[in-house]
Amino acid sequence: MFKTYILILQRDLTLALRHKTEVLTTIFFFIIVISLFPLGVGIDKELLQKIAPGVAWIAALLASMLALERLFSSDYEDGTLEQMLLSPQPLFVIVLAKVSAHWLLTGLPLVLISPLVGLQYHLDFDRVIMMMLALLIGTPILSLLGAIGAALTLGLRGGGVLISLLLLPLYIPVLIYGAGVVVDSALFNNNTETYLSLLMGFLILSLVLSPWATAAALRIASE
Amino acid sequence: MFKTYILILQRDLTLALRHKTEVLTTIFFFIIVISLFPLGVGIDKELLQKIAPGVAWIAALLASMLALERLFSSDYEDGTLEQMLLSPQPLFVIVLAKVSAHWLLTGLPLVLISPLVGLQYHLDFDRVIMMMLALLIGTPILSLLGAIGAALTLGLRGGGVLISLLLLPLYIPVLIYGAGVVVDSALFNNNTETYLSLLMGFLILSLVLSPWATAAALRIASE
Amino acid sequence: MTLQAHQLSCIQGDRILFEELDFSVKAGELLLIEGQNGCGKTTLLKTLATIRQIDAGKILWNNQSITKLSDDYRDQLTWLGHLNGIKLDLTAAENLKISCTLNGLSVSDLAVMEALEEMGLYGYEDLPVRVLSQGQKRRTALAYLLLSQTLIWILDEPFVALDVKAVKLLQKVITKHVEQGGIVILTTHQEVGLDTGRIQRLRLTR
Amino acid sequence: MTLQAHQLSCIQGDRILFEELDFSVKAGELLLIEGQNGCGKTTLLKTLATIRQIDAGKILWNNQSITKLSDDYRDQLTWLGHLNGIKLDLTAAENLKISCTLNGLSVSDLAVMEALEEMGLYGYEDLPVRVLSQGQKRRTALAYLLLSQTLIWILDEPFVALDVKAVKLLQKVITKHVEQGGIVILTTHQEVGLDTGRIQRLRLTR
Amino acid sequence: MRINWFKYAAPANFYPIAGALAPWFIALAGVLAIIGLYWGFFQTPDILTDQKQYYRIIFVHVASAWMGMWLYAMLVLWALIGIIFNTRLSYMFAAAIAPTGAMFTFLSLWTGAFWGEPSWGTWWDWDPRMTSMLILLFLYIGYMALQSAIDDPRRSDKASSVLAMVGLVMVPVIYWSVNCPNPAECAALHQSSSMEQIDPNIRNAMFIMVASFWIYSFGVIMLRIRNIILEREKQTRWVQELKECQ
Ligand code: HEM
Ligand SMILES: Nc1ncnc2c1ncn2[C@@H]1O[C@H](COP(=O)(O)OP(=O)(O)OP(=O)(O)O)[C@@H](O)[C@H]1O
Ligand SMILES: Nc1ncnc2c1ncn2[C@@H]1O[C@H](COP(=O)(O)OP(=O)(O)OP(=O)(O)O)[C@@H](O)[C@H]1O
Ligand SMILES: [Mg+2]
Ligand SMILES: [Mg+2]
Repeated sequence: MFKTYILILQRDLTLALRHKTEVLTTIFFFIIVISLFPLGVGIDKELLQKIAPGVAWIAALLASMLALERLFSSDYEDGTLEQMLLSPQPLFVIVLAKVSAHWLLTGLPLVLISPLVGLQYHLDFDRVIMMMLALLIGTPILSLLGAIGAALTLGLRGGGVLISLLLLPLYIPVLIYGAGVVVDSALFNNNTETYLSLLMGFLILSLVLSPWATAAALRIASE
Repeated sequence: MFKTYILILQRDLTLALRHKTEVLTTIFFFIIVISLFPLGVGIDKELLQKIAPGVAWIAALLASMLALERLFSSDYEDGTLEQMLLSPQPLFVIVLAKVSAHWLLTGLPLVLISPLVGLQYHLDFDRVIMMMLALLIGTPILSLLGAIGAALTLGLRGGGVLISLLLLPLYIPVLIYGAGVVVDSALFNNNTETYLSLLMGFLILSLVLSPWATAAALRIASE
Repeated sequence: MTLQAHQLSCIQGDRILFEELDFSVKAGELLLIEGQNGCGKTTLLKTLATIRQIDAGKILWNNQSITKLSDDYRDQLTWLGHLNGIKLDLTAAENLKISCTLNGLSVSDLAVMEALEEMGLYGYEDLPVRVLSQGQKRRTALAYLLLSQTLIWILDEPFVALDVKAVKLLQKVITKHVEQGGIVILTTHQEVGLDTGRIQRLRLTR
Repeated sequence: MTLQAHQLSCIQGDRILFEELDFSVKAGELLLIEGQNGCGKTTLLKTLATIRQIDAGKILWNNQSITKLSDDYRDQLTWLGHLNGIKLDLTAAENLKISCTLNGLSVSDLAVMEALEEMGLYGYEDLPVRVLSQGQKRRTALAYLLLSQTLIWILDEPFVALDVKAVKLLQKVITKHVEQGGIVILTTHQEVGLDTGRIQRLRLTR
Repeated sequence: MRINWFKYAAPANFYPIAGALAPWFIALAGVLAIIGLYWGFFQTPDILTDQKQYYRIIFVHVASAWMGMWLYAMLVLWALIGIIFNTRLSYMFAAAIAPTGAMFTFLSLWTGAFWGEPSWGTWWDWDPRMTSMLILLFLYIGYMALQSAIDDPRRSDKASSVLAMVGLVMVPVIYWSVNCPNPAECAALHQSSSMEQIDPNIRNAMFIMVASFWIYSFGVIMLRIRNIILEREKQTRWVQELKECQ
């Protein structure tokens, strides 16, 4: 079981690294969305500080979602998904491996690049740290929930936009608390711990439930 | 030539309407992205008014871009693109027809739905009208420029993300002037006409150049 | 060791492809499914491979329903459809290795290389499958059959895109599997001389 | 009316597929390209159809380079590759209609229906092609040949996925085109008896 | 007398029953709506003078908001039953509820906006209650979009039910996060429904409206299920023998 996990993880990472652009483009998408805002909204320093956490989270959310579309669909199109479904390995392990790969390729880079937001939006050091922490806990949730959406829309025309329709409402709690951490840390309310433990709770919830739901959705999609 | 234009336009519209969801999802994507911002950024009325034009444009930009990915790729995958390239019809007409269909299916609905932004972000009537006007001129530019990006990234893995990387910088002028119109109309600077005629200029420029560039990119991609 | 279909029907959309089909294949037998384009061969194979749901009737493996057996039945299966089930961006060797591990086989790199060589892919193992020719892609997918240790092979038009030499080779592989007590269920439109005595032919008619 | 190749070479990656190939096909001739999997048949056809660039050498149509002729040459072509070139979400009839108009043919709905019926798709014209079987999809793509009015047909393994009846039909269509003075260039791995006298065989060897 | 309920779970048996009941339901709903609206508009006191007469939107507004939420619960329930017992009719129920639920949710937002305009001076605000209602609308739309994007009814039933299941887990989380963007403050500041303090006269009118909406929903859902049944079972013999199909 663990061997399968490693195998699939390795496979997906190899595939992604064979096309390095794919990893880089997620990062650049994030950077570009973040850089566009001041152009559309104006460069008032206070305004930027206020909207920074929200913008960062929405950019992260969209970036993570964009890469989701290919999570299963490339396997579906070339028939490897059929093979996985027929393999004697438990499906949720395969799902978990694919989700892990997705997070390593999109979530983690976003966490690492996020200090840039701090620079562009005049955030201080503490808030940047908080934002990184929140993203570190929050982005895996995005990947986990996202996998359900990707599996449900598998093979449907216009899947890309449909995914976002299904997922964005589900992402709301992560968005609210993820952005809340950063705002709160600026107000010195010291509720940051509450926020972070809430996010942690979501993470555990989705870690437990999402692979099963995704596996079920995959079986349904391939029938 | 005109017959080909109508044929392809009709074909793409038929294809889209066979899956009505696809059209609707673009609209809902726009609405959801717009509705997410206040959740992440805060619900202060003045703040919302300030960021409204920027948010609307960025949402429009992303919505239009998401649908772009399938503009040529579905034709590429099933081999119909090869057939179009070999057909005796001029390629730029085919491109123009496909772009028109894309705009009718994504751009136009966004224009029509945009008053909702006004409601949600407390904009007054004049600014809503300005926003609609700006979107009406601006969204075709997004489709036209987008086609170049879609053609260039054809058949590349991770095309979706790559497109955004190529396109977002090109979209910047549209974003700046598009959002500028609305902001300006609020300040009673009366530069709105300048902004609108600038957008108009872009539109004509891209209408003239983009089909050719796209056609060239398609030839390259298919070789 | 018998795979049986009892009163099996398949419906696609509002078209009944076949109704009340009965057959049984025992270990050491080959079932060749024949019929015109669109008569439901692929649909039947997918149903047998549990990729598609059963519309009506039953499929039994050793007298137990395959829907109940579920994973226990799937473990015995090797499926090869119209799609090759390989990743275009990986090399032939990587693809084969992954198929094996997914199916719980531990194979050495040497065994993988040998299988590919036998399939005539010597010198092509380290190219991404994307650049290979149509026939070479098919060969990559088929190479797994050389290593597979399952009992039931379900193959949908396996000879498509293969050249004469490869067709012969595949015939040999299939014959050997049947003679060693395996079960092979396949469709094809080409006349292939499978020189094993135990061929059952099933003709689907509309 | 001659299509000629002069010292044509094709290189894929760092592999030379063939070098200094010479052949010429006249109106009313059929060129059958043979060779093992991966010897470069598809690559050669794509080069002839201008889908791929020429690596070295020349291709001449009536003694003029096809790269120069460009659209004038393309107007004479009908290409059918591994991909069927049809939209899965449209019906067979819609697909055929679009192919015709794209190629500048005005056809009546009746002609479209007749072509589909001849291809054995009667009763399937109004289903989205997605749900059709592999062979029926191929037939949809091939139906265009019945209406096409171009001189040069370039067909990459046209017989794949077809059943015996459809193969016979296609043979007839091809033979007729050749006998009416057309040019057909095709590849196939199946033994197909094309009973026209003017077959040229070109064997690509590695 | 014992009724064999499972007999009515077969579409062929349910179809005529639904057809017989639906008109009665809709007629009854109409009558109740007229009574409720008459009572609400003309028999209630003009107590909330600062809000002038606008408050009477409440009879539609609150009733439809409740319906939106209740119907989502019903939808999830039927999806759950469908997944557990694999009965086709339950999936059809879920599918038939969605448009009505979405309609009521939209109606509550719409009437709310019309209420907000004169009394708050704004069509829309980001009040948690409104926001969560908007998100509920998105959930309905997501459910319907997924359902209509899948052509094969078997797949679309199951896939959308999985989505409803996910919704079952996520809706409380979303609802809570929207209502308590700041978890620490939320614990102290508990918002409660104001229904208890309301004038009994107003409350009764509202209850009649709620009853009318419920009955209307039943009627419309039955009609919609009939359509779904016809659509899906059109190749079966019993449908082809139906009077209305000949
Ligand atoms: C855009 C405008 C509005 C929207 C979207 C909206 C939305 C809602 C929703 C979703 C509910 C149901 C919540 C629940 O029962 O817990 C509700 C209930 C209610 N709304 Fe509104 N509303 C709007 C404007 C107003 C206005 C202007 C008033 C009156 C001043 C109002 C008064 C009420 C009352 C009294 C209830 C019953 C709530 C209760 O049970 O406590 N609403 N509204
Ligand atoms: N929704 C639908 N409505 C009507 N007919 C359908 C529908 N879906 C599939 N079909 C029909 O079901 C059949 C599926 O056949 P299948 O793919 O199993 O054929 P096959 O025997 O494998 O043919 P081939 O030899 O061409 O591969 C086709 O005839 C197709 O037209
Ligand atoms: N980048 C590359 N590096 C090395 N070899 C390559 C590269 N790209 C393609 N090839 C080789 O070029 C050949 C392409 O062959 P092509 O597709 O024309 O074969 P074919 O004759 O049509 O074969 P088939 O009968 O299998 O369809 C293959 O042998 C492939 O391995
Ligand atoms: Mg088949
Ligand atoms: Mg080939």
